[in-house]
Amino acid sequence: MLFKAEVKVSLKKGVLDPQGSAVEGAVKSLGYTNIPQVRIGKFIEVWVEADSQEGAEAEVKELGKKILTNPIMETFTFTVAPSTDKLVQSTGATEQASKTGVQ
Amino acid sequence: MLFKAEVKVSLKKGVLDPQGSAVEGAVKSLGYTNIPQVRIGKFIEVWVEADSQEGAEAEVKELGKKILTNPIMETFTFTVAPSTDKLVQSTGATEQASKTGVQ
Amino acid sequence: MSKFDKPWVLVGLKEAEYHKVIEILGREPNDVELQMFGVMWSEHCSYKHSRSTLKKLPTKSDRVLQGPGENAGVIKVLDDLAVAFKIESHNHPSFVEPFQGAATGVGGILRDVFTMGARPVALLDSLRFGELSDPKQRHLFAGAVEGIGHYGNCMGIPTIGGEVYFDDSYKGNCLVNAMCIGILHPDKIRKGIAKGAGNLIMVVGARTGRDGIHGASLLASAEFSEGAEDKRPSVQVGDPFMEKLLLEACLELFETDAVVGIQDMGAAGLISSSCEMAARGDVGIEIDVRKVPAREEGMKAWEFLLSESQERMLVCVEKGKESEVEAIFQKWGLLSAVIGTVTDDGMVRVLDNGEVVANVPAHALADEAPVYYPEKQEPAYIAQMRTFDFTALPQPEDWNATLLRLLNSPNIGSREWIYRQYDHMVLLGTVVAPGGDASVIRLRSAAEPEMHGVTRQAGLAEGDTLPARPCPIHAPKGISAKIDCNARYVYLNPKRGTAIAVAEAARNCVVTGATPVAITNNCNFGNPEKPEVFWTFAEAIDGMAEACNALGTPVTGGNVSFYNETSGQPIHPTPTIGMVAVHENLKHLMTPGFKNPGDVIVLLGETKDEIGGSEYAKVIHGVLAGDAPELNLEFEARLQKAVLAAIHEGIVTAAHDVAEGGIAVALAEMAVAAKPGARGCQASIFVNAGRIDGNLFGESQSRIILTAERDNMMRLRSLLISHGIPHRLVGDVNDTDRFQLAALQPGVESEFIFRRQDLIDLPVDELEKAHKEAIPQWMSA
Amino acid sequence: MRFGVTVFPGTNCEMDTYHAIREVIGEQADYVWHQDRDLSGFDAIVIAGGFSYGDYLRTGAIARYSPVMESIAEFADKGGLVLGICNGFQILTEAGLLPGALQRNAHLQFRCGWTHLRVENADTPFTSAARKGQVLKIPVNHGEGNYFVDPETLAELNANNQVLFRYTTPSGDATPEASPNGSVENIAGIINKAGNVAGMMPHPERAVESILGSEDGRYLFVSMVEYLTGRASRV
Ligand SMILES: Nc1ncnc2c1ncn2[C@@H]1O[C@H](COP(=O)(O)OP(=O)(O)O)[C@@H](O)[C@H]1O
Ligand SMILES: [Mg+2]
Repeated sequence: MLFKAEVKVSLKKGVLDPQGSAVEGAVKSLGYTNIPQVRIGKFIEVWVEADSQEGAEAEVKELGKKILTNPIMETFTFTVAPSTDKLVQSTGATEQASKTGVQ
Repeated sequence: MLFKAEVKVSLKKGVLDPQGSAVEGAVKSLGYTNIPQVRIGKFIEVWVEADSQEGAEAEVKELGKKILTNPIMETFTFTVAPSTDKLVQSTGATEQASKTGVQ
Repeated sequence: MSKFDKPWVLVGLKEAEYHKVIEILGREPNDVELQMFGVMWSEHCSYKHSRSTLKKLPTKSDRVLQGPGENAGVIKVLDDLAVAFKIESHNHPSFVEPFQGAATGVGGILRDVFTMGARPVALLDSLRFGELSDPKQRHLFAGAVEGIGHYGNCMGIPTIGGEVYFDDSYKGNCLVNAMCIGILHPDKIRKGIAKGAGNLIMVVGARTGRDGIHGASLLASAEFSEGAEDKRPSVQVGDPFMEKLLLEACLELFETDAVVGIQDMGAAGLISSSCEMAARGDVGIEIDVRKVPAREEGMKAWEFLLSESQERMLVCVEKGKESEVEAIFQKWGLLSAVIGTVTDDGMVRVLDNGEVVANVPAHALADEAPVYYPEKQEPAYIAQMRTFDFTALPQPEDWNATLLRLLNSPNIGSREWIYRQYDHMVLLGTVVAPGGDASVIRLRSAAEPEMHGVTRQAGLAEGDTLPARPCPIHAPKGISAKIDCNARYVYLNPKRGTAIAVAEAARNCVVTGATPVAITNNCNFGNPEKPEVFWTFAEAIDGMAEACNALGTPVTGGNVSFYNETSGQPIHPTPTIGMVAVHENLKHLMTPGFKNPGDVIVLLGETKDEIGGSEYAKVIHGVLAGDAPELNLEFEARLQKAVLAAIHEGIVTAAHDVAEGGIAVALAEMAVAAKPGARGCQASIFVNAGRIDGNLFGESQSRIILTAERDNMMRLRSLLISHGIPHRLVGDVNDTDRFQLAALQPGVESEFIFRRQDLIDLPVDELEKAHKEAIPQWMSA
Repeated sequence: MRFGVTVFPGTNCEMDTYHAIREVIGEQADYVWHQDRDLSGFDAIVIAGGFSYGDYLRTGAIARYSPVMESIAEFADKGGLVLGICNGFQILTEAGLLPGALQRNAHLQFRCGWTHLRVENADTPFTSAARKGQVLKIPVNHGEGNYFVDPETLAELNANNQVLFRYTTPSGDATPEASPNGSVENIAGIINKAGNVAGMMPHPERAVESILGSEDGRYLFVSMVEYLTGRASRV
């Protein structure tokens, strides 16, 4: 069964966010004085083939910790739901590497 | 009243996502062969001072179109909820940044 | 095709062109075939408006191994070392999305060069935007620079130089041109050719999606108009990581004998590469689009043919060697797929899952597009501009302030804001970094094949002896390169202005000590169907041809970008020149900064009161009018020879050409770039005739400033005299950290009495600040 | 001495590093492919700069899972010298072989240009040829070199003398303006507690010949050679 996970990655509190500050500055200079803060993180959509919702969740959690985020600066939350999306192929780079088995 | 908006920015359909593809390849080669696709976007948290939920929503929508996304390549969705977050001051990183030079 | 009244309109063809297609085929084309003709006969692919004019350009010399017609030109540097180079525009995509547009522009030109079998070793960029006071222009400029950096940096190819101008004529149509230089062995040039019936056609690299469909036919071959939104294809996203893998895989592939020919898939993707390869080899090609690795589902046959997905190559492979190819691409984590074969019937036959969907003669697509000889008409503005009365302009009251304003102009000031975002050092070749005139890279293939050789070699084999330690490298040879075009001159006088662009690009290389050998060019113009635009184009090509003949720098290739207009307003005609010059001996590297206090400053060439088209007229008086400065090509050639001789004799300590801002700015730049301890000068400019401002800030051509140690002055002077170069001692370098400039004018009483007028006296620090802030003052806001 | 120079998909400074070691320093060098596991025969490993896996997701995040990185971790564990340059530094932090992380430059721009580095600890296998307090001229080239570490670890780094280099003015002052990227306390390079794994954002291999603008990068490689030969002779 296909599931889609939405992983929201944000910078930990206390980690500077220059990109967020820059956007904040830009927003203010456009006259939006009521925007006290902007923080920018990543929004990662991951499609997972799994037997169950729980299985998919466990997998996404593992991925989130292992590769999608760097625990030194980032935290993440995620949601998982069944999906009927039609998927596109990746661009091709390193596709074959997987076949030759990088572990 | 303080609201917090979570803006999820993704690449439009059909727009190539080299980052997502590379992560997809990497995830597969780590043995997660059940991950058919990964797409990477932005997760933007915006705090808004507004009189009402509707006011905050209207503002975030405008910001999303005007500055938070590149409408040629990206789309976004968002949620807005009242917030009791204590905000930190902007870092001022960009101000300093322009001064920082390489000698 | 009876579905539509005017089927040709759908693919951007003219009615007469459609009839020509019918004549060639002997029948009406089907949908897919019509698409193929539409794109291959577009201006971008067929050069139908420019082809006849471009024939005038000189293309041959002893050094030229490959002239126009291939993916890049190639010149010989040493018996075992050649240089491939080419320039490309990505103007319209960059206006739509500056970051991705510029990035994919770089990706495209890199592929053009490595498809020749060369390892790219340098990039240059040429940029044009509207004035920086406009936020939209800042956005375009910042995005384009970031995109170029993104691609080049990731690829590990240094961006060693470029040029940028800001002028309102580009505010609705920016220009982003990128040039690439690669090195290869002269005997190992690869070509975009298919040969040998039965050989295989393979696609390698990225998967094919719907990106950029119709980019060539619609975007690059039609003017921008408001509300053209729906015509826009989805933005092409560059993947420099993929291209880096593709580069390494291709170079590794070239070490085998599996490759018959190779061509990158740029504009009009699969269709243009396959029909061009077939046409060059006088063969046919049969391909099945379903065998092309697809990124999206449900793609139609014509979408495969026209897709401009980046980072792909089409390769003609010796039959039976496909597994060799696969193995190499697999090693680099890339896809490769056999999609067809070479045939002997001269037809491009396209199958969709075995079923023929198009069957067209390759030559018809590649070579038989109509050739137009458009009408020409001198635009009325030209004569009008020449009548401008410069005597009505006031002379500056505050000369210090005037110089500072010029140095602070984004068209003159430091470009560090740009090149500090570019990796300009990787590959350890950059021996003159951006910031001066032309940049210089050293070439070391002959002595050290493992370094800049075409492929990476394994480490030392056992038993190899190590070089003695320490091992300082004195690389003997180098390449100097510069992109240049002052489009204001071209606007005022297309022919002379273009000749100046060639001369100035050459001059910039000469002052580093390099001998100019060849150019590539990127003609950026408006709509060629307008007689006024076409006239400027034809004049520009005449001027280019004259200058290239005079300076001995043939044209090895280039690119034409027409339809650079918004709402009917063409840009200033901008024939960008990419010059390549050879350093015979890097011992004689020259840079513009003052070196030693006490050195004398010598001005070569003649200074006239020429304000027309100058940065001074524009920045200080808000005037663009008059005529381009005069240019005597015979003298220019002589001047360049003399300067090279002087540099090679080792009697020059600094060299800089006089360009925008005139002598005053040129000297100021030399002071700003000076070594510590030599940051000052005292100079007097002899004003023979005309206005002082015209002499100080005017942009008379064929002038170079040299410095020399006092003891070498007589040797330098006699060398200049023997070359017939008029020159003057104008002052000397000192350590006062002050920049002092005076004018010497014949007195009213007698022409033998000179009056000295002290005009400029500023701390060099202040000059430096104005110069340094020229671009950042706008960009950090 | 035999140096291994790693090559990941997207690495682009391996040829320069190879050149610096072999042609300038005069030691042996070999490329090590990301899928290789065998590091026997190498005296030191240099993780060369570039954009491994395009720097996608986070710099170094994907490369750290390559087979060669497992071997490098073992190699380091046994005391082998490992130097990560630029992307190499990023990979080492992602792999947890060095503390902290490299964030996007504070000004959000890529930066290529000369920087000056003050040697903070000259008592390491990577800096022994230099003097403490000496200022080296070595260029940077990165978009994400803004070193971040939590305050406790930072205090530890300082207490253990694990900061190798700070960005300074040419005269050795660690002013904010001297930093090209906004790193915490101007940190340009660090070393692990054991003293055999170092990472730095600046590129010493780009500063090994005067014609390129500086020879100060040699200090790194020469120090490593001295350390290795010294040890070899002791054995
Ligand atoms: N767009 C750019 N990208 C990289 N380098 C640039 C760019 N524009 C200018 N430069 C560099 O800045 C220096 C000055 O350029 P320019 O003002 O065009 O020189 P000149 O006036 O001698 O033709 C040169 O070294 C040039 O290569
Ligand atoms: Mg110049």
